[in-house]
Amino acid sequence: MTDIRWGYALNQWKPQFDDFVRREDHERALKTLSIAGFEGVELTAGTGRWEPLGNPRQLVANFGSLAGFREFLSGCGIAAVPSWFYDPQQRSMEHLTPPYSPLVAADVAGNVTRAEWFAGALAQLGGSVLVVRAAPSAGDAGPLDDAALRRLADCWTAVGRATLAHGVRTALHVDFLSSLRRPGALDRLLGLADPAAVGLAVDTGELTVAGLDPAEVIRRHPDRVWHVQYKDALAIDTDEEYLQPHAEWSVRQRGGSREIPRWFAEPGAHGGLVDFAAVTRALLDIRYAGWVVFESDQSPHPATSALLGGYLLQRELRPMVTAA
Amino acid sequence: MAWTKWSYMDHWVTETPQGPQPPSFNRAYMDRYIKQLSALGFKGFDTFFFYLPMLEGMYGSVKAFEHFLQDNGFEKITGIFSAYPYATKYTAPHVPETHDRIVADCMATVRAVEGLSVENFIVMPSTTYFQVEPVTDEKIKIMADLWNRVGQMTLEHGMRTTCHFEFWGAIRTREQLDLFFRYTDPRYVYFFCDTAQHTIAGVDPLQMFRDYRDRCTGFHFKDTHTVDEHEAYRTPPDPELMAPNVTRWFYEMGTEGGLVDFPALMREIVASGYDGWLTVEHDKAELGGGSYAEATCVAKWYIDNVLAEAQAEAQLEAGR
Amino acid sequence: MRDTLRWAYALNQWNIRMDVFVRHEDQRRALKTLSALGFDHIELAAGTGRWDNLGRPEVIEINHGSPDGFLAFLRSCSVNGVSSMFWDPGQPVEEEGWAFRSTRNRADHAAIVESAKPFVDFLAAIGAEQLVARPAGSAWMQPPLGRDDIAAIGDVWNSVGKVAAAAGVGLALHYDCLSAVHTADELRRLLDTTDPELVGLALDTAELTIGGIDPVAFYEERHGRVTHVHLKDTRYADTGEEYRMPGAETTMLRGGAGRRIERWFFELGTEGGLVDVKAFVGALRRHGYPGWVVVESDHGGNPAELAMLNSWYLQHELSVARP
Amino acid sequence: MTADRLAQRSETPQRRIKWSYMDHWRSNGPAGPVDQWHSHRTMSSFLKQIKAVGFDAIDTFDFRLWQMYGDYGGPAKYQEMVQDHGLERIVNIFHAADYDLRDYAPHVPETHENILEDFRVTMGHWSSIELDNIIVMPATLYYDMEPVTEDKLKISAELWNRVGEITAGHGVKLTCHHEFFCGIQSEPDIEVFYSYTDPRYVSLFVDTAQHCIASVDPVALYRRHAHRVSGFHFKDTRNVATGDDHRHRPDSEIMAPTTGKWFYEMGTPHGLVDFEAMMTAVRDNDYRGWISVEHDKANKDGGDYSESTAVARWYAVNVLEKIYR
Repeated sequence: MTDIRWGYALNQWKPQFDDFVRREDHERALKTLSIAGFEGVELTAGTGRWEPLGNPRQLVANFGSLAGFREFLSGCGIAAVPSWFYDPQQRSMEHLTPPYSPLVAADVAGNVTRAEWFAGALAQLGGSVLVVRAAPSAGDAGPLDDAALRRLADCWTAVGRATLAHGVRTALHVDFLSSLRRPGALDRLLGLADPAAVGLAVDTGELTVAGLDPAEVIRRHPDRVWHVQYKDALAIDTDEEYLQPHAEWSVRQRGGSREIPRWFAEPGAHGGLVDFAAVTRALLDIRYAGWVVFESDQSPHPATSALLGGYLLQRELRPMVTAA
Repeated sequence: MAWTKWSYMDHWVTETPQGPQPPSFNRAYMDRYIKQLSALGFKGFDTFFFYLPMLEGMYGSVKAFEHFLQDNGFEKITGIFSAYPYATKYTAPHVPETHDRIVADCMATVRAVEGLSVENFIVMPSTTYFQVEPVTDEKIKIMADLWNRVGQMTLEHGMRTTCHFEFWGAIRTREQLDLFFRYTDPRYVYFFCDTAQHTIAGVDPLQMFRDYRDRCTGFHFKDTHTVDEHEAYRTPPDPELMAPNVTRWFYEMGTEGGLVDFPALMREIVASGYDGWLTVEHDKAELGGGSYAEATCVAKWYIDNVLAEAQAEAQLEAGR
Repeated sequence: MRDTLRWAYALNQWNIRMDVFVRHEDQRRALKTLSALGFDHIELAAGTGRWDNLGRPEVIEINHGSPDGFLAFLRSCSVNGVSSMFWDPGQPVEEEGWAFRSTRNRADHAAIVESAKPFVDFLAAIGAEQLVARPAGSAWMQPPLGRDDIAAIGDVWNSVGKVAAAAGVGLALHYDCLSAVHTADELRRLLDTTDPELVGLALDTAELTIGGIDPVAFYEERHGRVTHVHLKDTRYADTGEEYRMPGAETTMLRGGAGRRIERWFFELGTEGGLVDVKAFVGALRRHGYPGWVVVESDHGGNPAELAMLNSWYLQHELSVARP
Repeated sequence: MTADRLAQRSETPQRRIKWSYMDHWRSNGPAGPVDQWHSHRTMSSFLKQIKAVGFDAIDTFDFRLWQMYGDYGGPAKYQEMVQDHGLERIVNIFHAADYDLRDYAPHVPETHENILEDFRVTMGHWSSIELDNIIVMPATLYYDMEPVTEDKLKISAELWNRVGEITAGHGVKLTCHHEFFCGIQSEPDIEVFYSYTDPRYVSLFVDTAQHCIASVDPVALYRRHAHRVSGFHFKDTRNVATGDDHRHRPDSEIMAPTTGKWFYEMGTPHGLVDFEAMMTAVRDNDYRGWISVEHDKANKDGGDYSESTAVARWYAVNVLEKIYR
């Protein structure tokens, strides 16, 4: 029997910076997730007063304390915040600190401080994994030679050891624009990093768009898979457009040369490319114990995506896990 | 054990390339809509008589649509809603000359669901108030006679004709309701309790259920923030959408400012031994930027968290 | 180059569902949007019931007291009047006891002429010019047209045309891509069986294009009979038999089956638009087309946005000056 | 719309007032709402709609600079696209800085050098196009400035005088736009603030809704300071701030418990701003130039930017321009 708990990523409700700011919007979203069958909600790091759930200081400013926020969650039927997605390349208005690059040795100290800030809060919210954007986009960082991979490994080892002190594990998240998408790069990075301090967050949608098979990645690193995100993919970056500069805008937001309207959708979406039964079987095979967080990235109708995800969970995936 | 017999009344709007439309837009949207209701744990599905031909078009037959419901965790189609909100020279429940046409229409609807085990044939007993007024005892008697006839016919097909009273209908005050039920035959005409409509009309739905417990065959659980104090119910051309000072009458359970005491109603239902279906209805939930999907989630959350608690308390009290 | 084109906008674009676009303040916002965009006339579309309160003369009367009261309502938003009204006699309505009628069926002709009268009288009362009518029901619902079918259809429209003319209102038959009158020849035969004095053609650029008829060529050929125009774009044409799919209103026009195209009608100048709008409007100007040009895009995402994009196209691509 | 003026390219009769649109915008994309900067297509669709309802130009936020360089080749190139759509130019930019007591607070002298440098750099970036105003919020959030003392108002005024000199060097007026939730929002504080500012370098930008929400009559305020008003935001509101609305932590603009939506387009039945009185005052003071219409967060509570903008333009043409144009 494996112990898998199911969560949902809240970022889906915030398409623009001035959306999803009011308390009643959060309450209705959390109740939607709870009723759809999810017990945890994954937060995404954000900065500034229009990101009330973005970082520990904003949570305290809005709920009085982290315990106050936890009370708010349980009042909506949500048991815990399993994980926090943290991209160091985002500035912090709370600390007046600039973006940090995991490839720059001088940024490691600042990165560790900020990661500990999130990990400490996460522990109090019942969470266990800090999901970190492992590397910058390939179009901006260029190919990763061994020296670069070693710098990445050292950075995340330092961060991982720091968060462990708070009982929180650090898991590397690879998105389809990441330079770690190149053949062998991820395996070499995991090899160089401290296996006790750095794990892997498998995002089925991002890997599929990058032309990788999530089930195969899971089987290749049975003891390093510390977090899983279920997201469907609607297209594959076959022309390697991830290598373009500013691909965050030109490719991810605008869909690249083919103007793909949506790269991602809720698990089980019409036209989805990810085989979630196969991925779930791979998790069962490696006896994965931890959270699986559903997400759809931006959706034209967040509540609908949450319900369709809940449908797949209740009808297919949860029965597979309980039967195992 | 939490109450399982919850059904959903078929109001929904979803985004399509042609703007926000009902899910009957095409088969793919209807499938997705049923999956969303299934994920919330609804077991019954009520729909309008005018959707039956569309369901036939999309699924091949109403029976085939019911199979699709059953493949998705539903038990069956639990109710059909038939109504004449607006009087015309062809159909008006308070005009005897139109009764034959209305009975024939009801017969056609009953035949369209032949072979299924639909329980409730829900009807609006009257048209808009302003087309009936002055509302005399005589007119209430005429309407009662009509629904006795229809009730007898639908019972022969296993369906109970059950009356759902709009706040803008001709039968709305407590006196009118009592008179109507006195004129109707309890074997053929039943009571369908809409919590919001009665509250808007200034009638306590809980008291109505207590007094007509034996004739009650179903509920619409929906909330309202407003009692009609400006006679919206009788202002032409339309009170439901065009009331001068109220832009939205209906809300899902669990919103701030709701007037209906649902926990008390739930305790009363458990104590009374009622074991029929309870139906959630959202009507025009998209007003003011709302969404049917989210409103239904919030309502089902309220059912599974707040009403389940009230139910448990009532069961303890009743020593069950 | 003198240009006498008169431009109106189809209000049905806002009426996307039964229970929307009912409150007067919502309608005023739409009318003000159109006025701000330079349109001072609108086309109405027939409907049914108390919530379709711009769709039935008797319901409009309840809402605004009288035809003049309705005109005052429009003018409060700087819209001066109604150019025309679209009506499909084959669409069952509550006010007619949901009766189903077909223009092919001579037994229905008397009832059809009778059901046209409220519209003719209302249009006359508000000074509108054209009753725009769907000539025949959908092709998928009936066998292909025979010779006497077209004769029957022609007869009933001549009768309606007579009633309309007596009230000073024009009648224009509106081709649509699902109608039994589908091919160019069928359309020609229908025009030939109808009296040019009593019955005109409402040429819809997108509907013709979807049906496989070139709107510019057909206008050049029959410009004398064209008394009304619907100007809108489309990105697709029927592959040949899609209009015969059962339930084509849903399976074809809402992408329920076949190629799963969920939106066929678009605003002017839409990317990948198939209608050569500039050539068509040029032809209208060359022939001194006397009637109304009703701009529309049917149901898309955001009605106001579509109207604004249409207006931009008129101003920039067709050099139509905003007043 | 009459077409018989087809060939007529005549300049419409010289109008004393021109209308600009402050570029808040959203449209529905396949993955949810997007702003006009999402792609060239969404930008073109936005500009077409603004032109179609009859605006003459647009204002924009100066943090869009990086997208202008990234997607269009810089402010001048982006302005060419604006002009290709029939609009005249970019008239004003709004300088939306991240106010913070530690490094960016007009009432905190230690942060002044950082603010001045910020404006030197900003004006340099925008030197490739001609601007009328750079609009600023003159103070931090209210709760960061309180208690609001005369001393703090004086320090703030001196800061903006110096900033005004910098922008004047680029031919651009520095003008203050008083949000109801910023430190300088009450009538007495506004009066004291302007008493310390130099009219040559610091102008007033009247935002009808913000002042109305802060219980300041925008028409009376304008009449008192007409000689140094360099522009307007015409937008409406249906609520006046009560209690701690203006100093709600951590945010008043979106999270005020009393009010979910502060701003509405002009010309709706429940608006509190008397636009006809405002337009009469504009006429009486012989103001000439630009009035900006702003819709901020118009898509809240089921609203929509396209329709709000059309309705506002309708009101401007059919009501306000009858008073003065």
